Amino acid sequence: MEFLAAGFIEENIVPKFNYWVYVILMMIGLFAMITKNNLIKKLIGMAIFQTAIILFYVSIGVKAESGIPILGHEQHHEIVEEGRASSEVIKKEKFANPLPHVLMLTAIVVGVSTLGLALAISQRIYGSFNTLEEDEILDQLRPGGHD
Amino acid sequence: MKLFGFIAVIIVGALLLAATGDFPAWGDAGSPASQGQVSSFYIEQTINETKVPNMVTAVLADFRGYDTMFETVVIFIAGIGIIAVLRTFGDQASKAPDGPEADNDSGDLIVRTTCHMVVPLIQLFALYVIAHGHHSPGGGFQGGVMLGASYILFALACGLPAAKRRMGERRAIIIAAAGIIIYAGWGVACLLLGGNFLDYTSLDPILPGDEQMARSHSMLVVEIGVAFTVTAIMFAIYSNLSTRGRLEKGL
Amino acid sequence: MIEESFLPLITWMVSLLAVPAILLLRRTPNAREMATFVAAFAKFALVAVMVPMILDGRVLRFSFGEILPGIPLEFRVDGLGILFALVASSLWILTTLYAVGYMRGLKEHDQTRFFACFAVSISATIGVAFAGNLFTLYLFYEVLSLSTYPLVTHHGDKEARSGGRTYLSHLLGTSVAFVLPAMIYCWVRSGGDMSFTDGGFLAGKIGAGDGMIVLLALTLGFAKSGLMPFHSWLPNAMVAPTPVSALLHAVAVVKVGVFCVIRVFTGVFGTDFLGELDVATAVSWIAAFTVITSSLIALSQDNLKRRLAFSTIGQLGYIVLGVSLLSPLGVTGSILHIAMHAFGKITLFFCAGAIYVAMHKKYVSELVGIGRKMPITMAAFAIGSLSVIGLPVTGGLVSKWYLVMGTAESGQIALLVVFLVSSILNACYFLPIVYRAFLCRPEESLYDGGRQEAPLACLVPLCITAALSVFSFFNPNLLLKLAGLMTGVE
Amino acid sequence: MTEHFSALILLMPLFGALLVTLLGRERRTACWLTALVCLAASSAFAIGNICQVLASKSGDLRYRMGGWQESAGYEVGIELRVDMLAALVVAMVVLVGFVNIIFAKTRVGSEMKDKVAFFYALKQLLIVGLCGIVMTNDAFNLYVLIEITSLTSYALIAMGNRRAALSSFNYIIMGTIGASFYLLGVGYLYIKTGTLNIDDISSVMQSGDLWAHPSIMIAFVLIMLGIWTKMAFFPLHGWLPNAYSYAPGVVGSFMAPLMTKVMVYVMLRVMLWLFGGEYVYSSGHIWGELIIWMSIIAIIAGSFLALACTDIKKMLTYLIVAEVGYMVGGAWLMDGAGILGSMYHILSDAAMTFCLFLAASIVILRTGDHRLTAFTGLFRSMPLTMTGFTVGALSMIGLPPTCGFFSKWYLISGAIEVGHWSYVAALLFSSLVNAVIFFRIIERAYFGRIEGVESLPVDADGSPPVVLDRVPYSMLLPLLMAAGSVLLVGIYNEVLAGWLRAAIPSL
Repeated sequence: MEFLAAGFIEENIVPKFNYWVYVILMMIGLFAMITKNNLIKKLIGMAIFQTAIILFYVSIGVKAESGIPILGHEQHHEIVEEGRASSEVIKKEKFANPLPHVLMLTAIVVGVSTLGLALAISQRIYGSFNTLEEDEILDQLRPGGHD
Repeated sequence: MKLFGFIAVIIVGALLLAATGDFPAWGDAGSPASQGQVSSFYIEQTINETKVPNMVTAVLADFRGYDTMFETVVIFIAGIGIIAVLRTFGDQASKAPDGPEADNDSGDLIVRTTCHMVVPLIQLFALYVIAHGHHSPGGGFQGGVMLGASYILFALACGLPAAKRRMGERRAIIIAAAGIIIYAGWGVACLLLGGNFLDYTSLDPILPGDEQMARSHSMLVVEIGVAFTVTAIMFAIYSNLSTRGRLEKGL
Repeated sequence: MIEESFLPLITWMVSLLAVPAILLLRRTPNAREMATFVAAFAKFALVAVMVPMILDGRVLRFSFGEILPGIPLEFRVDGLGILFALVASSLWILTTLYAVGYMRGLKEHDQTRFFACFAVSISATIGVAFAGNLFTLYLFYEVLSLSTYPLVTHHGDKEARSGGRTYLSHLLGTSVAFVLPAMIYCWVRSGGDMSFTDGGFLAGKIGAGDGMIVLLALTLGFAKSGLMPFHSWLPNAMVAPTPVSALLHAVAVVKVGVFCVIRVFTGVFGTDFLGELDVATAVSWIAAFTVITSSLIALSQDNLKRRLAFSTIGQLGYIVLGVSLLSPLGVTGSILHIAMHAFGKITLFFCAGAIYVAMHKKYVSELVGIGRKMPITMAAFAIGSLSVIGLPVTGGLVSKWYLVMGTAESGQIALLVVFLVSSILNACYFLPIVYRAFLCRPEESLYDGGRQEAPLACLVPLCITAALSVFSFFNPNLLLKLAGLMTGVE
Repeated sequence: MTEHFSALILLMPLFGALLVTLLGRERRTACWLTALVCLAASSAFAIGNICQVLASKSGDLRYRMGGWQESAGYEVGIELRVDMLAALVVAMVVLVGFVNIIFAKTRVGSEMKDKVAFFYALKQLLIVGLCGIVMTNDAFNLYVLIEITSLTSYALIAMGNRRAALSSFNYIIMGTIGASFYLLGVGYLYIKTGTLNIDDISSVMQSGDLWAHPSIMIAFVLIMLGIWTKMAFFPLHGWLPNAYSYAPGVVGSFMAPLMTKVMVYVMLRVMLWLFGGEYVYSSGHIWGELIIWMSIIAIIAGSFLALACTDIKKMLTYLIVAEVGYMVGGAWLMDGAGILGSMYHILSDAAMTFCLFLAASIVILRTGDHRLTAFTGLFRSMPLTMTGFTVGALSMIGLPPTCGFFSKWYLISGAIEVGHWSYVAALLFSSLVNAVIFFRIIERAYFGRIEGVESLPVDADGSPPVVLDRVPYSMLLPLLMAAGSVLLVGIYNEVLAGWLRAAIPSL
């Protein structure tokens, strides 16, 4: 049993720990979004959720033993002198995949914007209900029906 | 509710983890995403096509420039959305003290003095980040956030009214809109010169250098546009959130 | 021989064109009624023009172009269609005349709306009569349901509302729940073609089990035919003003229902194919049940209009029964009965309305001795009753004769008994009214004094329809020929 | 110039939104005019786009943003792809937007007060987002655009009263979960295929024979869950009724017809083009059946919830939930006719929902009452409005020649062809419930205060005179246009269906 578990960990968790980390983070965030009563706590959950996804994407772009996807000065000069880069000069194993970074830049921006808007709306809710607890807000709304 | 949420979360988590079985391991250089044609193209050809060493910037501002334009629009929406939701126009707002004396009634002298010294440095560095995005990590978003942060810092130290005189609400909105107008307008310029939308090579006739350089220059232009929008909206979000939309004296 | 022609279109349009005229002339009632009359006469004339063409064996066709893949919106005028159109358009003239008298006599409100909806519904009726495929038929069937709703609920009081609710819920509910899926199923099965043909467009394309379900869905779904268990809208719709009841029961709505059923039997399946499938007996028994039950209920009704309504349900049962026998004679009988029953029943309704206008009486029990007060009306009532029962010298005998012949031909002895019993029941619920109206002892009579008939506008139409009933007994040739075009019976 | 139409459709409202913000909040009429002109231009381009798609041989137009040519068979940039379905849906979006701008003119001042300019800006950006969603051929770009539409709609809804703010907050939570699921699904596909272009992902999965991998299936499930949340498919519908019914009138009448419909379009796009009908339908016999049953439940539940409502707008929103069930069910019938029905229903449902929401807004405006009782006696006082409402209602019930009838026709014929009778029964059931719902209202409107008829001035023949609606033309005209479109979409269904059928990829 122990042996099996160790084998499982070795095969599925250690080499793929990035996915485990993101899934656990995501579960925390989602749980907060669904179950928390306080609106701000929901938003914190949302932030965690989105961060988890960003983590996931960025981890896709990682290559072992590669650097940032920016050409170094020497390489750049070399290419400028040659006029055109060739695959000898640029070894693609040496550079991390740039696409996930770009995508996540977008996702971060979207996340920030959503969060900002959500905070603004929760401020408005606080302004008119004087509370941020969902059940208390619903209590206030119950007798009136419409307003 | 808690139990239901817990079960739902566990199911989703299990679903997501179940898929990792056939995912590449951490850092696997041979994974389809890393090995794929698109990624290889970006790494190998960026320098040839755009003369920009920073592949992230090139992908962001050129290959996927259309995406980035909408990204800027998202920020813009967040900004005017927050104003639309939160801002209360009317008498209370205008009655707030707005004279020069408001400048002095907030904040400590040391804090204000330090702030006056630091803000220009931050702004200078922000401009560097924007301009140097082609060669090092950086670009319009990063630089714009720094610029916005410098205004926020100023508002924190010297009070919102003081900051408002330098970046009023109206001005912030105009700058934000101008940023996207620069970005999308640049794309339309390409369109008018006969290329597709955002096809920077068609701007070659009016820009120095060859077609690839035209791409490189154009990236700088759109990054500047992004920076405009981000700067203004960062500050607008701060000022609205911190005063519940009344834009009086802030925190 | 099919030929393209604009005549069906124009005939259909005439009464529709009258609608804006009626609405525009709402401030001058005389001009408004004039517009209605002009349209009515024009329509009748156009139908009359088409009759000889159809008798020549021609079929007129007009198509608006495809509205669904493979299905045009299409008019196709054949013997059955023109016969129905003839009955409807001729009776529209009379009903209009009667309606003018009735509405003005009672100083009803919203007469403009009334006449406008009247015109729309007659247009929809002609649309049904001329429909060239199942979709067109369905379309105008629905238009008719909606356009008669304001007529049924004309009084606008609580009773009218609930009557209208029953009316619409039954007619729309059944058509959406049964006809629509059955129609789409037909469309899928027939490969996108839904044009009525003499042999039926579904012939040979459907099995016995499916065929049974589709047939039942279509027959019951066209609930205007009043088959049980979807009959209860009819007595409830009696809250309508009497001209509407007359229109509903004699001309437009219920006849559209049975017309649709006949189309389903002849045009969708084809009687031969149904004979092969051997599924029509179910419909026969539903119809037979309807005939007997409704006649029994009619016996117990004191409200004259409700009694007439249940009588109508029974007579419609005859028509469905006749066509479900699948024998040429039976189908001929059914087609003839559309016309004969129309003349008879409209007379009865006109009489009921006239009695209401003149005496404000609604109940059978109040009619004792009224024959002396309103002799002409009650004489017409007697003729109408004879026609509906199927006694000489009225047209009802002719159609009933064919129906009975058809039953005999198909060898259904049990159904013959149904005809016999129901005829006796018919006599039981009509003849006592006539008898007591004229022949009661003077001291029983509820009326005294001299004659007091309804206004002329009410009286003239009912005399004409009574005369038509008698005339059609002596000279049913035209109707027979038109029916014969469909069934081959000379 | 003509080849840029698809880009220009987007750019017009984008620049319109920027101009409106620059104009500032004082110049209301100028803002309105700007929005009107930009959307009119956009509509013109959208119609031109339809013509171009019709004229093109392949039936789908490609537009490469930034002019990036593909490299070794892969798109490196972002590509727009406009086939007939996309062209029609885009045209629907901008036309509804255009008409709604006209409608908003008189209303927006009182509902938005000082924020008129922001309303016009956000609304045009919402249109940009919707058009972008429909036309893009890039899975990630789709996510960004979905977020654009979501953010604008959060803000627009929250501009209403305090209940609207709360509904908007719930919408944010649900919407973010939905969009994040979609993003995760795209990430899973990216890991396996290394590309983001929808056609390329599809061809990599085809050539690499990735179908059997569990991660592809899970990616599919995630994307579907995300999209269903966004379109309010039944158990995930919780956010929709409150959000749309408490939103300001001019906002609700615009978002209700478009948002869910565009998401249904996305679902079709994902099913038929990203994963391909072969994968979705063949491996999915179990889940296909399951989803049709879910849509049946959605239809029935939506209908019942609508029946129980006394608030007119809420009732309409529950009907949207039912209509979403129609479309999801139709798309999963695994049959060309069902898919066609689903596609056609996108257009027809938009037309009729738009019509009904406009009518409801006018009624609420005039009577100040948002319950069904508001309709009492309205046929006399507002005949034109009620005519528009009745047309929409008949379409919801499904009577010819309105478009609702024909979409039911296609959906039912699809279900009959594959023998899914329970779905047919659900459609008919919902028709009947809709009939009850709407005739209840129409009856009320038709009879209403019949006791009070005498008190009104009376004509020569005893009928009260026709009173005009006393509604500004800028509101009446859009309603009549919407009602007209209900009829037009219905009458020309054969043409539309023919165009759409050409867009369906072979299964």
